[in-house]
Amino acid sequence: MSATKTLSHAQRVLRLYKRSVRHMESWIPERPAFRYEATVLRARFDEHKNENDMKKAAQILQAGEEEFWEKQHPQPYIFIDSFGGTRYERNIPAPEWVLNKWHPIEKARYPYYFARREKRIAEEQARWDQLVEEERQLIEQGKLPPKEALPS
Amino acid sequence: MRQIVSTFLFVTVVSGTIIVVSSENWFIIWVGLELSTLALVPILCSGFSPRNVEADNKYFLVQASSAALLLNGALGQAWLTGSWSILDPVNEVTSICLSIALAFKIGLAPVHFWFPDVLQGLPFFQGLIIATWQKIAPLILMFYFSQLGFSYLLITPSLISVLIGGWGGLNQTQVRKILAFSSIGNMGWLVITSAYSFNAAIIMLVIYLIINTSLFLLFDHLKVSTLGHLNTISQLSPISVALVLLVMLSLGGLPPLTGFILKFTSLYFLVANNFIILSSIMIIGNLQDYFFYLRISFNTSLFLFPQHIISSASWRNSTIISPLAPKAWLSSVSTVLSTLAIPLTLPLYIIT
Amino acid sequence: MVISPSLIISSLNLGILTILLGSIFFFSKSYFSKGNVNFPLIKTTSACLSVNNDKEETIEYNSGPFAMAILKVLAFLSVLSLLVTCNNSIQSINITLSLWLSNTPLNISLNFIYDQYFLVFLSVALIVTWSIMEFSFYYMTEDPNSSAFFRLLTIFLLNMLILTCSNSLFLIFLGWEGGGFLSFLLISWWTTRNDASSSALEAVITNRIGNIGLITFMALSALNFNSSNLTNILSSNENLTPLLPFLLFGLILAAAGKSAQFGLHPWLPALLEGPTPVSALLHSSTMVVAGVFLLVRTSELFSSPLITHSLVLILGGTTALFAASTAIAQHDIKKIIAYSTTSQLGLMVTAIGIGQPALAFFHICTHAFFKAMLFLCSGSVIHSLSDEQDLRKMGGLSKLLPVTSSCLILGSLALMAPLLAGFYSKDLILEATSASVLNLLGIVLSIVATMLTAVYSFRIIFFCFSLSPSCSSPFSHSEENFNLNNALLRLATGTIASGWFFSNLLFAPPSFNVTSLAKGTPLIVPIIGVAALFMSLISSTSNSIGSNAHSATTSQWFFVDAVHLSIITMSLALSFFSSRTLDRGWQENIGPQGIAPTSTALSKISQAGQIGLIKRYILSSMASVLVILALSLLILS
Amino acid sequence: MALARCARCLRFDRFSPVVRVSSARYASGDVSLPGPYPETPEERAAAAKKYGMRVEDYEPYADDGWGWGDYPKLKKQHADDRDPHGDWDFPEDRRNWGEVMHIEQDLFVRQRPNAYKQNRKIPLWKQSMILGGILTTLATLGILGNKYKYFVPVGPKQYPFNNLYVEKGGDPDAVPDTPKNYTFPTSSYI
Repeated sequence: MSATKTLSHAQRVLRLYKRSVRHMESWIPERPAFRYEATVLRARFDEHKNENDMKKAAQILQAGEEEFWEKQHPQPYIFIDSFGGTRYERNIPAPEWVLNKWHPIEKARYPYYFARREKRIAEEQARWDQLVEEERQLIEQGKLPPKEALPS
Repeated sequence: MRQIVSTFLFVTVVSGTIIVVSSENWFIIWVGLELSTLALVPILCSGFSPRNVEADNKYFLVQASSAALLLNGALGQAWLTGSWSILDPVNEVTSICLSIALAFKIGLAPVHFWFPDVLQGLPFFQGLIIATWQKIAPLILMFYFSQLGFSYLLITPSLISVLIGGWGGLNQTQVRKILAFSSIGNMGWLVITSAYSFNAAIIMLVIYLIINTSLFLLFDHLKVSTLGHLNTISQLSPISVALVLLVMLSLGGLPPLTGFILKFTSLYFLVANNFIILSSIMIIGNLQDYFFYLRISFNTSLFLFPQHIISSASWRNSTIISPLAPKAWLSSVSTVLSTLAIPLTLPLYIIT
Repeated sequence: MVISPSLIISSLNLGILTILLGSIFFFSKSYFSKGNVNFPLIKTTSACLSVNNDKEETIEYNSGPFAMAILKVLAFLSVLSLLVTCNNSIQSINITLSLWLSNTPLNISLNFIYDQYFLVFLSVALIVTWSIMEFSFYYMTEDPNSSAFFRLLTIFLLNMLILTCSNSLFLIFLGWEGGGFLSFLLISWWTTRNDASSSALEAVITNRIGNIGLITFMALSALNFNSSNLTNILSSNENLTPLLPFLLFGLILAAAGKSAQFGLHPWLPALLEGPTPVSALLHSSTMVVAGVFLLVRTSELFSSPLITHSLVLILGGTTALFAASTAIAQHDIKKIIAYSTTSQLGLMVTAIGIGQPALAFFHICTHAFFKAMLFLCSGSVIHSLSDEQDLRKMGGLSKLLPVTSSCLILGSLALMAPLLAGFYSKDLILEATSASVLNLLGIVLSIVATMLTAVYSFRIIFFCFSLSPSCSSPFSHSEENFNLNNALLRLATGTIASGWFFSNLLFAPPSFNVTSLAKGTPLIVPIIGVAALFMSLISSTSNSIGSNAHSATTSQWFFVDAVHLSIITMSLALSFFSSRTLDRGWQENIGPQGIAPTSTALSKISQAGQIGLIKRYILSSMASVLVILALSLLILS
Repeated sequence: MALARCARCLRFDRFSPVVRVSSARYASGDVSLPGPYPETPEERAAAAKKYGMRVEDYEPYADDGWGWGDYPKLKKQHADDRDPHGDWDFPEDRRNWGEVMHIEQDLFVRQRPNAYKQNRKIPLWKQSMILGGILTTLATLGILGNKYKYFVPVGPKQYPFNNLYVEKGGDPDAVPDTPKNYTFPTSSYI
């Protein structure tokens, strides 16, 4: 990953709006009061939605970001499964390949499951081989550019 | 070897040691030592490989010469005092003769050369007899002997053997040689403590024997002869990883384990007798011991060698030992004793 | 035959410890069907020992029900021994099991002391742990490794009991360390979670700092009193040694580390990364009071120097104020309760500081009940909301969770309403503070903290139960679970009755002559606090507060950030000396570059002797023996 | 002033136009790290190339005896401040393969507390001032409180010897009767 990503003006506005609403929700726990404030906030954003002068729009955005910065919540609500939330990264299931490393005695405890698993793995392998074969044939026919090395 | 023959030989070895420990006559002591040596010789070469026989020969020659020296000293003693009793005060010449002979038997430093070679040539179980049982009789004599008055002749070799034990083991890759050098170092500790307290030396002897037994039995069970084999332990028998680790650290003297008492008792008596500078030398020697103990522990438990790995997750297999086999029973009991028995050392004090 | 009550008590208590030790090793069997195809993936680490394929169900060995049953029995036994003590005035029973390290001038022995402190604590701890164990069987059912969880809780309880009943400092250290280590394991229970592991590290490191204090105390008392037994140390009349300040410093540092006093407090809120039962057991009712308990045990050492008293007083007061002021601005329900714990710990230390260790202990016992109950209530709420912990998402729960919400209100009221457990002890502590000639700041801080206590307690009630429902997910669980309800109701009974029971039947609380104003303070101050809260809630719901004060209380007075950065900067600056002059300087030359080649060379020299020829062996042996003999003759003659 | 506020705004990375710049990487192959301190511009260029950086960005640590050679001075950025949703090679560490790490990287791993937090709403100096202010106030109050202690006497002080009647200058010949301040209750069992 070495791409340099920049945000467009629209993206910045959208992110500002989303974060503002979220922080406002954190400030005001009471739902009806929050709904009222959120509508007011939306109206403030909508006020400038037809702004065509880019210079002026950038200024407004700048001012909005500054205002958000001043009014942000020190402990905003974080969804439990997102980064920083209370259940983030909890009990990540073990990767599937761990089952390959099980000892046959251990696998024997779950015979149905592993029998089905073996079958699925074989099917997946067959499908993969088929795809590789098709691609090789296409290359031989000249429909695809040749590759350096194909898995044999 | 037939079972009846080997049983007979074992009984003779045991009875030789008992004769030595329980008699106060120099001649009978000599007889007892010879008995156990001669009975041990066929046991040692029961495997009958060239290495085995060579080690056996070396053992026999060294024991024979030391027995000759012992008899020589005993005769001189009898000639001078007119009595064979070991309680009589010893002459300087006879005492030198006797102590050199005993030092030969237990492999104390300047006369230790035979010990690593012999141990390396033998299987673990025979090595166990040499490294533990065969040391009881000469060590007990040595302890009596150090009570008789002089000690410089014992203190110097003991200090040297603590250092030699450390240096010798540093460069080794053979587990049995490492054990031999650690045994040399520990003999130094035992003998030097016996100069100050008989009881402490007996306690140390008991603890050392237990720890050494469990170590030999563990390695015998795991068939580990070089450091390179240690990494297979984690795959063959996962629980042995913890056992080898704990017993090794116990032998080195890590505090919560039993081996701590070994060093603690010794150092307590040495420091109480103003033996401070020399005991610091001994600690330095023991640190070198500790280095190769840690090397064994690390190789056993913490390293994952690139070679010889059966499969990346086969640690889940475990060798199944029958819990009723006498060897398994003995090794489990001695392992537990050699790691967790610090509170039991108080009864040892009471008994001795 | 007359059976002496001390015999009954000591055999009961030894039996309890032994049974608890044994119970770690047992399972109980339970069955579950293996309908779930993905089951092996989930249960990779669980103890599934056998399978019955025909019946399509697997036997699982879980230690939970067994632990619950054992704790129930033990709790009844401990109450029995407590009742025996009630009837017979027993001061303390001292049991020496065996010497630990023999043949030393230092007296190191396995030595237990069964006094009133321990007996009361034993009953409280066992009842609380029993309830928490039941609760965690409800809370942790979906955890892949729940069996180990119950076992860890049992081991922790064992460590805690060893800590409280032992007389020998070494055993105390064992329990102390064991508690810390088990807390490390339990905080990092969700090992895949990065925050959990860093919190566990933080807890362990802070506990290490506290351990410096305990080890200082142990070493100095071994040096000073030639004994590791607390009774010997306390009864020795060499109290006024020049080392006494250092002894006291060690004790205060140890207590501050373990009981999360200001300066070493950040680990306690961080502990909430663990599951809720862990927070309930370790971090509110038992482990964190270990520091205070140590101070209670050794309070006789504090008798002479007054400056120590006022130091402890201010430390406790600062902690109480800090935690209470922080708690009012948090939004995580567990965090509020955790800070409330810290605040109460500060109050206990304040009680030590005014020289009333019995009151501190009284507060420990009552606090254990209602704080454990509060944590269980929060756990119930969290579990019902499928792991949602934020207060702002909990509204109108009182209709959905009636038992939990009534218990939550009861627990919050316990500190400020008369006739509930917390009020008995807290009232006494405040009275004692105002009746003693001590630092003015102490009483001010504790009264302000009391006021803030009311504020944050009512804040939970307000947010949880009076707002309109705002939970995002529909309800997935109901609270109709015996394990949950029994645990909550038992602790609620304790919250109602324990203060009365302890103060009337067990302790003889001292009485103070105070003015009516001071007597009324604990009642008036919370009412002021609640009034202030409602005023501020009305004004603050509509617009955001940008003030620095709000940020300061929300971010815990900025303590963590400022201190972390300053510690890192300081240690990096100091590492200029250590790293450049030692690690990359002469130490490198002497150590790694010096010792290693030297010993390698020596090793090679000694190895050169091992040539394998027996003739040369004997020859060189004899030669070296002769050299030694000649040298010794030369030196000795 | 306005400029400073804008700059502070820009530090808030979610709003800054540049979300993430490419991180420096090692050159592949067998380079020994770190090499000797670069003296000439050519060596600097070579070193920068080795670490996969532009020459303008590359700045080694001063050659003052630490032995860090040509290792580049990088920005102090805690892993928590990196993009949690980024496409990292090692998402649990928020790190890419072959990325040049800071020389004190162990300060910035996720298990460490984030002391280098970017974009604080209240700058660190202000935080320290607030904390220091609170603590100083408490300490001052503590010292003062130690001096002027709080005690509300509930009753008048009582002294022995008839409230020190003689010592207070009373007539020694006419000592009044000893007032009874307190009597021990007699046991009802007798």
